Amino acid sequence: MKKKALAILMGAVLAASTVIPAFAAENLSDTTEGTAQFEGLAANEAYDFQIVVKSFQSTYWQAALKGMDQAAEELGVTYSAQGPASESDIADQVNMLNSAINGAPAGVGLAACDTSSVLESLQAAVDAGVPIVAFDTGIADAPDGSIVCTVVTDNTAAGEVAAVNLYEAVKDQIGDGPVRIGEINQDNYALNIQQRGLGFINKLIELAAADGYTVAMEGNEFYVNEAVGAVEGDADIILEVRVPAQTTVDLCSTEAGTILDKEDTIAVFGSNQTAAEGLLVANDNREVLGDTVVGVGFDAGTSIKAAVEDGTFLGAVTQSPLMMGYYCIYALTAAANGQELIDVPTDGYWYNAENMTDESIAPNLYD
Amino acid sequence: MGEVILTMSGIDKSFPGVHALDHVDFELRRGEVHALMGENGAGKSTLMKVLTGIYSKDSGTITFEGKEVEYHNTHDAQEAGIVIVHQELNMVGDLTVAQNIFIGREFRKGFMIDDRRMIEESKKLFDELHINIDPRAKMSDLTVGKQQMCEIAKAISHKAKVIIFDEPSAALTEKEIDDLFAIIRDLRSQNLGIIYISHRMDEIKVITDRVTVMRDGTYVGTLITDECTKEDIINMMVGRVIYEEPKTHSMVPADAPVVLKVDHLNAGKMVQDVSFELRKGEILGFSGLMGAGRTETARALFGADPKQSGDIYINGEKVTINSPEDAVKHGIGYLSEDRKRYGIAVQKTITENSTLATLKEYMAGLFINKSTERAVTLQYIKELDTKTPGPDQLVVNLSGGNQQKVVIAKWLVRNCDILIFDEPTRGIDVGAKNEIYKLMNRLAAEGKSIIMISSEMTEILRMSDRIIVMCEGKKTGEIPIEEATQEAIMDKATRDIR
Amino acid sequence: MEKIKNNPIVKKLGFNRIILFLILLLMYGAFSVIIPGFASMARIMSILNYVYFLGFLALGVTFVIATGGIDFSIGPVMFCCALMSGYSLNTFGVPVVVALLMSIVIGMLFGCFNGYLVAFVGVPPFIVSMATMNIAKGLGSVFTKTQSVSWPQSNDPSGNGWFRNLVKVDGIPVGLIIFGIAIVILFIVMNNTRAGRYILCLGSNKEAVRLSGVNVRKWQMLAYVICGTMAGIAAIFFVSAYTTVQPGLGDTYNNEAIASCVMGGTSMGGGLASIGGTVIGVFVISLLQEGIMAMRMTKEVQMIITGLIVIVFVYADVSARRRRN
Amino acid sequence: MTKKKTIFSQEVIVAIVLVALYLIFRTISSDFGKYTTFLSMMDISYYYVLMAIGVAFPLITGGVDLSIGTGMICYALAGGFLIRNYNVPTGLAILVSILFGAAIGLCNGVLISILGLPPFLATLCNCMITRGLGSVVTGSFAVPWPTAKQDNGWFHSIFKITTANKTKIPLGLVWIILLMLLMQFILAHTRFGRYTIAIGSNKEAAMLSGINVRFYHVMVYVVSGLFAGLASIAYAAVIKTVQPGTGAGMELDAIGGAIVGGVSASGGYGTIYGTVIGAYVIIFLKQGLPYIGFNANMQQIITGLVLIGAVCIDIIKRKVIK
Repeated sequence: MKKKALAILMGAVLAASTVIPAFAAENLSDTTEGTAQFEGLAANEAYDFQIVVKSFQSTYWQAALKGMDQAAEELGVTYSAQGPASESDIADQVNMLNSAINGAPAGVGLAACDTSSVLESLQAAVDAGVPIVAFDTGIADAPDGSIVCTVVTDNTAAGEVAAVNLYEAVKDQIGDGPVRIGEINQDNYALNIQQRGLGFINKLIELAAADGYTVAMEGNEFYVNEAVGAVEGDADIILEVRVPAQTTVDLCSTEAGTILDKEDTIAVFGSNQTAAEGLLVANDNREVLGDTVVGVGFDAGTSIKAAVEDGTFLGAVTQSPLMMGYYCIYALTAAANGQELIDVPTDGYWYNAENMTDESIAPNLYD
Repeated sequence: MGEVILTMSGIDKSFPGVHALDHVDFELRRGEVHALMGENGAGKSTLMKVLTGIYSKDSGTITFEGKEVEYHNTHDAQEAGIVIVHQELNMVGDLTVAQNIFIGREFRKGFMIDDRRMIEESKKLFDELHINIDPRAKMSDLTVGKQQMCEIAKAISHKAKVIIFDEPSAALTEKEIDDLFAIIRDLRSQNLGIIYISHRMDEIKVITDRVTVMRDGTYVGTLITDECTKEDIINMMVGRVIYEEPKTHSMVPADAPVVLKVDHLNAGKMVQDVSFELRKGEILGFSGLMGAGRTETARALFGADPKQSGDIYINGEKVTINSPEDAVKHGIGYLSEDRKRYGIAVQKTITENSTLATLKEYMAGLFINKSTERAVTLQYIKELDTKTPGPDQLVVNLSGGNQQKVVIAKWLVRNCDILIFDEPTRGIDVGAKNEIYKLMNRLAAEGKSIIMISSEMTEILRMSDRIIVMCEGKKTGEIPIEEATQEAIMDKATRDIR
Repeated sequence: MEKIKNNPIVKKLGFNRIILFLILLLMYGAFSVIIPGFASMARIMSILNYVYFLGFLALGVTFVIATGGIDFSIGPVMFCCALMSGYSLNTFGVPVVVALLMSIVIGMLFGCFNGYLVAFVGVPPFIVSMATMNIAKGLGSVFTKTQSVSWPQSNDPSGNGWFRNLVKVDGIPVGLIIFGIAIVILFIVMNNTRAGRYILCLGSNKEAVRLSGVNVRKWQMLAYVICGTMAGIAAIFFVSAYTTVQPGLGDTYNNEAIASCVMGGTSMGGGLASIGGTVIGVFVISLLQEGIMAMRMTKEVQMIITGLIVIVFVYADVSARRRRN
Repeated sequence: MTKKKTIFSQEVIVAIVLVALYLIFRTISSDFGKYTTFLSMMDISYYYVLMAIGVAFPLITGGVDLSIGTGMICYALAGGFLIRNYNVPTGLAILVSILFGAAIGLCNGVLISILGLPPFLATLCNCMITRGLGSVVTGSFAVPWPTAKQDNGWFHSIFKITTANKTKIPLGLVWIILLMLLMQFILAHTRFGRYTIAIGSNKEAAMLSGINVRFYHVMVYVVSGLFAGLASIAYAAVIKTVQPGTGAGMELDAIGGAIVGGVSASGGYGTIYGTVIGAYVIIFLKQGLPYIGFNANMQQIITGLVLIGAVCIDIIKRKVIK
């Protein structure tokens, strides 16, 4: 019963996603071309796919698997998913990928923890003739012919959306003396976090410059050095980026706390589920978000959704894990059928208390 | 003397390699102090451990108050009214005196342990015993003697019907012994049965009513103390075993050179200004009570423990010994009193243990030359008559005496000229003991110099060419064997103890 | 049963180790039957990737456990070595050979640090491990500015990828040769040199060895140095197989290394160690890992099974020794 | 003699260090002194401190419990899973989490005390097993516990309540102090505590005194597991979403806290108040160093050095007293 309801909902989403602009603020990517290639797709046989995800730790992946379930049911294929204990267990994931390829499935869907360590395995996949669909994270230097299709959200764009919305909300406060905008990134080595973080930073600098404001960077060296257009010394906006020692919620919350405690802080962005949850944990005691400080989150999950709902967060950006999972299976099936594929950029959505129940958004907001 | 309270008959117990008890009989009446005598390794302690449930017997029966019993642990035995004052101290060092005395049967108020009452009760106990110990003191801060008194107090505090004293006097001063005897007499008058294990013949005559003698794990006989002489008891104890002839005079030639000279050695509280000389071919006995500082002196000399001051001369030359490494380099070997802790690696083979001090000599380049190593081990197995299936046997599988031989072999392989034997026959059965004595005499005759630390008076008198007596960390006497008597030694050994 | 146990050859090899080896074969057989195509070269290569680095870690820690100590900082130390040397390679442009040596030297230095604290200062090994674990993670992060480090691919245009040939040349597992040589060397060190003898004996009874005039501190420290050095070498094999290391990680490999060591018959109490047993243990864990994944179960199942196997083997060991005493 | 010892006891030194750390952080960073910072620090501290109190008992017996970190996550996952997927009342789920902890503790105890496995190994195995179990139970998925605003989220108020005028009170600290006093009382004034020390100091003597050492040795690990169970509730209340595969390494912070707080690494001595103070030192370092501008990663190095330093002080002190 539930499944049927979901199926109907999914259909609506798919229909909607082809017409509704991807982002509330700006249409950053066009999905129509990518999804069009799957129209009328049917599996030639009951394929069995192997999916290797980054981990099952965050509920993000649960949403992705839900999308896969849906697609698998529609197409009459099967899949099984594996993932290491945490997104940092690179070696385990490489082993899983190798094991998956060695099992000679009809195709492998891969969300790589680390893009360079899987290259050798991808070569092995080419040799074994196993098509790979990269989802969630694109793999830049993949050997020719290994990745048949990439189903990803543009992380830079997603970070930019956060910057646009955040800037809109606080720009009135800028100008009278320096103000501080914070960003919590759970690490500075994962490609998607880097892209997201820098997307946010660079967009914010760009927007500020357009209004004649200057931005100075503080905090984590990597992001400070990679930022484009920041100034040294006095500036209208101080953009402070903090990265915890380990990717855990409690350490993220400490870093978030140090930013929230500063008097001149006007806004903070948590760039993934862990960072945003850490931000919320820090805010539990300070209760400044939604009051004197604008908070922006990323992804979904029970506590982030609740925060957006009650106005603690101005809003958040969600990638569409459900879509990603869904199209991943479609792409795998099409590849197994022998179809040539083009990449499928999936949408990222800006959501807030108003639009989070919209049918284009709601299915992507996993618990 | 009242009726019989406890009978043990036909008790048999074997350990791997040792037949510890061979159908032993024993009987105890109410209101008597019954001495249990025998050489070390005769099986007294084992018998008592069987009685109190620490060991389970292989066969035989124990009848207590008319009922056949078998205890599976000390707790059962205590509940029934049989308590033991152990030879080894069984104290929890991190707890206080009162906590130790009442451990396992704390007074309680609800869930809470009533420490105050325990302290009061301990005080009462100590008052009865006329000893001055603060029940709140931490056990590990007390001297060995005081700890022993606590152990006794603990045993008495059980509402016991039978109390076993396992060599209680070894670490006590004369005064403390007198107090102890007063307590024992008091207990006797309360119609308790008391088993008293001791080596001290004088004490036996003073305090006990009957004497049971054991030898080599067998029951020899029971005598009424008043009706027998010391000699009767000794004869029963020694029996047919032929010991090395006791020394009546020094075997060391008058012109034998001094190989080791220790000058004003100081190391902690237990070694205060100790000086002595050791001559070539001499067996120098170190006598004294438990905790007199003999082992500490040996360890400081050997570099095992740090020393504050003092000079050591070997063959007339001053040497620096700051670690066992230095000592071994200078040809000193040390057989520890506690073999299992300091002497051997029990999970390793005889070969590995034998060459531990000399491994460098058995190297072919980077590698151990296992065949020469094995050859030398075999040689010493033969020479010392070590009973083992082969050199690859794990030491843990050997009996105490043979383990001791492995340690000796280690130093003989090293060709040490000065050997320190610290309680060389502790925990070794009688036959093996005699072999060790023979071996020591042979080594001395070959020109090795031996320092022998022993708590057994007979051993000291039998083996030494000269005797040094220590008391409370100081050297209190030096007696040539010709003049040595038990009394003379005892006098000096207790000289500083008030 | 008793007869088999007392057979001299069985005794020499160790009954438990033979059982473990049989389990290994049985597991391989079972996986091959259950999973179609499991018995393929590609699978073996994949298993070997794990065997190499885990093997070096486990062999190293065998020496420490033989002394009666423990070192569970090896995983993070391995990562720290790979991070610092890899970062130097990528950022400062040091030659690959230097980077490889650097990795080994850093591991060795960690070993010296641990060994010194344990042997000379007298800090319990458990605490030293805990501290070093934090230090290794922190140092790796600080040095690389919390960047993950990707070592060059084999076809890297700079030509820096040649070190991968240490592991695999054209699908031939040459790493096995190096691993084999290391096993032989460490076996000899453990059983035929003074270092091994003293390490084993001091694990059995440190005081007795000290009172035999042996400088036990030196040899005890050496065990930790060997362990650290092996972690440095493990780092090379890790990056050869898995390319990328991230800062702040590595803990999981401690447990697996110690587990393989212990199921191979090395006693936690010290004094007994088996290089051969450790190697079998490493293969068991690596095979289990591959098999579990091939059965499309997650890593967690492997952890549970590994935990249970270790409990069973240690219990067998403990109860056998108890019966003997 | 005894007085001298108390003055220089590790507990006192560590308490001074704790205050000094607080003052230093406060002086350097004005934000650190804020009440909200304090609240956050307390939030994070609860589960570490609870684990530390529990693990102090195995440490005092000369053992260790490495299974508490992954265990805590496993229990939190199990409880949250019941609430989320089976609509189990929160109270019952909490009870399940705590009892799950006690059960794993019992398992550790049996392996160590009855079967004679070395504590390090037995608990290491259970560390791996609980880590795996947590993932297997939940199918490897993260489990969110109810939020404070949800009906079944009342358990958050165990640790923190908001008064009418919106002030937040770290109620958890009260529980921690009460539990600390309770466990200190149990350690010092009940048979269980007494025998815990006795086992750590001289197990043989304890056995010969007729104590059922096996039973008490098992119970020591049950207590440790029980506290890991309690910690799991604190974790769920603060972090809210529990991720499988995490938790490894947390036990080391808890154990480190106990050791820094004066629990002897070889057993026989330790206090619960020392443990709690020590755990707070570790937490202060973890939480405070980012405030004074330290690179987050330096914090790990410093924690490591502090740990060695604490033990070295103890070693040197013992040498001096001798």
